[in-house]
Amino acid sequence: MSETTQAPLTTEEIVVNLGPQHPSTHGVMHFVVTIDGETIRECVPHIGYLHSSLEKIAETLRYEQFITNTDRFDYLNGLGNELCYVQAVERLLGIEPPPRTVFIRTLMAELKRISSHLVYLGCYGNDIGAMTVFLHAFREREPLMDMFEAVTGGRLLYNYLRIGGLRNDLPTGFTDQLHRFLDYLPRRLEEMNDLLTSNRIFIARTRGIGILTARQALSFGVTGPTLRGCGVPYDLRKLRPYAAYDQVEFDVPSFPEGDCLARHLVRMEEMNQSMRIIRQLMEKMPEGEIQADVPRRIKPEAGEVYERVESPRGELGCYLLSDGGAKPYRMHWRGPSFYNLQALPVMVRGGLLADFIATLGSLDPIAPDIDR
Amino acid sequence: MTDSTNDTGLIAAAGQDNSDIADNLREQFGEQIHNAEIEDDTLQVEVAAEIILVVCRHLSTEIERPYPYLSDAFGVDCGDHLQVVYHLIRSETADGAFVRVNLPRNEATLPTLTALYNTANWAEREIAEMFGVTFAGHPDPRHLLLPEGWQGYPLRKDYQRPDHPYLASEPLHEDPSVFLASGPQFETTEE
Amino acid sequence: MPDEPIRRLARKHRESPAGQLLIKIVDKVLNTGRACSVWPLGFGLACCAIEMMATAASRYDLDRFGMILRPSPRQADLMIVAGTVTMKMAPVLERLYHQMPEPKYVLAMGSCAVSGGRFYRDAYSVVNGVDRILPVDVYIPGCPPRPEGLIKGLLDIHDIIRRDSIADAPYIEGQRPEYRQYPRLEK
Amino acid sequence: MASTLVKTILDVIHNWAEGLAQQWGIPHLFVSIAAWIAAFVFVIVLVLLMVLLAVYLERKVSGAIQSRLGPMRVGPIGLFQTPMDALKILTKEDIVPRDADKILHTAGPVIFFVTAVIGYVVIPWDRAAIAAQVVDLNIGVLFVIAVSSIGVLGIMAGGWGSNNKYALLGAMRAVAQMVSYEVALLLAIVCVVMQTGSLSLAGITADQGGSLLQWNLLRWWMWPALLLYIIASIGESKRIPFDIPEAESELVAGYHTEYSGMKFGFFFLGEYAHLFIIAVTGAILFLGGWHSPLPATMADPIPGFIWLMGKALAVILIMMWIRWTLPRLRVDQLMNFAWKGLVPLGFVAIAVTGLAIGLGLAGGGG
Repeated sequence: MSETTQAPLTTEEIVVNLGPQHPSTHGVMHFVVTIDGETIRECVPHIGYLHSSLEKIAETLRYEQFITNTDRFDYLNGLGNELCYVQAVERLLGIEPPPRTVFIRTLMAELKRISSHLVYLGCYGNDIGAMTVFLHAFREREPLMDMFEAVTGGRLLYNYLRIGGLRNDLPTGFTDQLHRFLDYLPRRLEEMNDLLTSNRIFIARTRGIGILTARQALSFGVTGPTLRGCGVPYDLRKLRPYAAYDQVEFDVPSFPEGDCLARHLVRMEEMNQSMRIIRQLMEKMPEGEIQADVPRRIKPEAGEVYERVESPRGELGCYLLSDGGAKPYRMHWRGPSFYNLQALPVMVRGGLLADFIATLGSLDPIAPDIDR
Repeated sequence: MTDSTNDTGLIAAAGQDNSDIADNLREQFGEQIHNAEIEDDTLQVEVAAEIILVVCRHLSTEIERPYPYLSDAFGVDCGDHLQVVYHLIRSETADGAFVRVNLPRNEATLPTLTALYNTANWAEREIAEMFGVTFAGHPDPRHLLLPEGWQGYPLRKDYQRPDHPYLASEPLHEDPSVFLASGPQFETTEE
Repeated sequence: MPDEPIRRLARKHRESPAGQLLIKIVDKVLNTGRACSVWPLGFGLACCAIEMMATAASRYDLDRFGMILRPSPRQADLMIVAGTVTMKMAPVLERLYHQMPEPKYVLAMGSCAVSGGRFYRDAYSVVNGVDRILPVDVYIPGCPPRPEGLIKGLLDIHDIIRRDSIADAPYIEGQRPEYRQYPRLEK
Repeated sequence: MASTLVKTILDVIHNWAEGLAQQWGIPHLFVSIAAWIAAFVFVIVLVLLMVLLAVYLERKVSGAIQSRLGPMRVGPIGLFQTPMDALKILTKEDIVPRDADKILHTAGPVIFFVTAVIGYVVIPWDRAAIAAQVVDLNIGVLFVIAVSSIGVLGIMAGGWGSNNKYALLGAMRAVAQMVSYEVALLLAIVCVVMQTGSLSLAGITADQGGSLLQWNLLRWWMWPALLLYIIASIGESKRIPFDIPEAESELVAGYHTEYSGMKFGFFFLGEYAHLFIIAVTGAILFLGGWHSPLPATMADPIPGFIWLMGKALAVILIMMWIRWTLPRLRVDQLMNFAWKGLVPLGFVAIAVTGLAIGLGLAGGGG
């Protein structure tokens, strides 16, 4: 029997530039993807297209002036960022905000988490190809926007929290509005689950795709729903309770699979948990002042503080260094997406181009959160 | 929902305090450790640049309750010197440890921690371009956030904004035809 | 341009009354077509992108005005610069603009795109207004503007298109207006 | 009746041209060519009208599903939106990328559009007595499929000629997909051919005449073939869940990423022309063609071609409904589905039809 030697079929690898302008990059990111046919050999993220030098700007603004800029870090979690910053300054000053303030802050942060996850849901639907989910998720988000507008005056970026307090109390009629929304949203989420999560095509597109093991996730500094989708119930709200999270009961959903579906399910479940938290907060909401006594000129003593909160994307850290002046000497933000995105090349290697989009979408990155 | 913390290969040991870790560090490294202490269950260590790799390896693998993961790293311009701060964490309790290194302004060089933590890759690239710290042995020492060919280290205190037409303050237009959309009421509502 | 012969003809006869009438009719038809179907390039940069998406979504619904967000610049008529333009993004933005077919329009959405917004004074990496890179037709202030604001800006784009006349012929080969020389980022 | 009118017009043109030819001594060949051109113009006008309607419907249907309004501003309830889009696209600058293959870049959309349109010549729009059919080929159904599959060449030419990686990837995907789904589509058609015993679309329509019960839709042994046809036709027309050649979130706009102006318009129109011919073919194969669903004893005031268009629109609406509901498959899942799911289903469908014919239930093609 004669052996015929056959040269292995060689194919040429092509390098595809995804972004900076690309429909599914969730802002402006740039990925240089080397593909062989449709299989991804390598992926190199390039970031910084939205680096707006906020950390430098912080050094030129007074503490109370910078609150408005915190919204711009992760624009889907404006109130969460403000919460993180304000808590950091308060710790630096040694101020304890009144209990009602703490409750309202927690409430708003949780509402913002729902809103952020709804945007994730819509964009993820779009990434997977279900256009209708995108529009429905944005429709569901509009009542939330109305509430934010009623409370803070802004739709997306707020400047609502103050050092030691809030700009204003909850408006009249807000409770009704909130309860209407809390009655309305679970039904719509169920509809979304029918439309997307339980769809066989969706499951086929996400199950076993973009797998990240718990060990890898932790070593890449991945946090938030992405880490909880790897089975690690790491949630700062539970582990190091801040604001009013020690006074409410909630579960930290986590799924051990580490794939896109697990991350999706974590986010869907987190919306339910957020609603649970909001209900409890509304029940226990104390009456009283909303502003603590704060010196007219905010000048913390020299010192530093590193405040961490759980943003919808993961662990948001704010480092403040004060030299005793009215302006921060150095401010640094730990954007959760910055570290989450680092794990992307590991997750997509060997997958198909379509899996790349699915995986990127499931990380839910936000460009200014990465670039700051 | 499952609690699979043990997947991480770590045993949670809640209830212990961290006070022994600072003593342990002082014992182990002696003079090269400056200022190791515990503040609200957070470890604060300041180490010499030469032993940063050893200390981090020690903290993340060799002690009884290690801090195995690097959560964040950033630089600070302290005026006469630069400081690089590493934030190490435990995943079960989210306890943190801050490891600081002081570096001279003009010749700031540190060994890279990328072999130890995947997280260090981008964090170090960011510190490098923002503060001008060189990370020896970094696998990918390109610019991260700034365009290629950027001059200067923006987060240093003595940094001057580049003189670039994009950043100029005076308006470019002589007589622009500007349309301003204003008011909450528009002729756009269909229903 | 496919309508280049018409433009030449219109320029030639714009003095005569019959020519003027004809130009008026052709203008009316073409401008209605263009104004009624402005396809924006789906190009979100920062916070404003979310508001742009909200505008395209169910409550505000850009499709009412015949606007579909196109993913490819080749098929877009309007670039909505929604967000902060950084030094790193500027060359990309410029290239995208040149990839769009004439006639094309630019809408600067939000204070960052209008003037650099809150990054105007102290930022070292933010372009102080997209009009330093591209010729902007409509500016919408706000941080971010409300969807109603964006829709108003888009309707202003319609007005600009309706004022265009074929006799002005800005697109005739060789007579394309040189846009102001915009400075380029030195490599 | 409009269809007779069309026929008359065609005849008049033909006669006039023939007379002219005799007078001037032009060879007969040219007259035939002229007649063909006239027929082609008729088809193109028809197709364009249907395409405009389909595009408008697409936007309205998607709006309804997504709780939006869709086009509202141009004309009553936005009816003139699509003509306006066409007008705008006509006057847009036509960009050919610097490194593109200029000939292929131009040929792509032309081939795609023309092949999508040619198939219409064999469609029987109305009853045979009126013969509102440009030409009655005895292998009509094969002709439709064969011609429309040449469209793949246009996609490939465009994708390759654009010198853009997204376009190339999209074109590759399109070729792989359309070739695979054509197999399934043909298997479904084989069942119908077994049932009716004719490859001519007029013949297939005639077989389903008489009453509603004669429609292939209501013959239970045709149901596997019907299912197969619906799925394969969605795949063939590259719509969600099978729209991977132009998957927006992956490939920007797929094979037409680099197309602007009228060339993009040709791709756009071609896509809907393709969609429409698949729907019309489906209506002929399974929904009785131009036959009215009313009992034969009732007087039917509606002309046959309206019935056919209505049925085709119903098929299109179902396809739109699916498009705006489902997510998109991945490229390997798509191919697996075609070869491991649809092709076996096709053989089952053929077996079932054969069995029914053997048992004497079905016509067996006489």
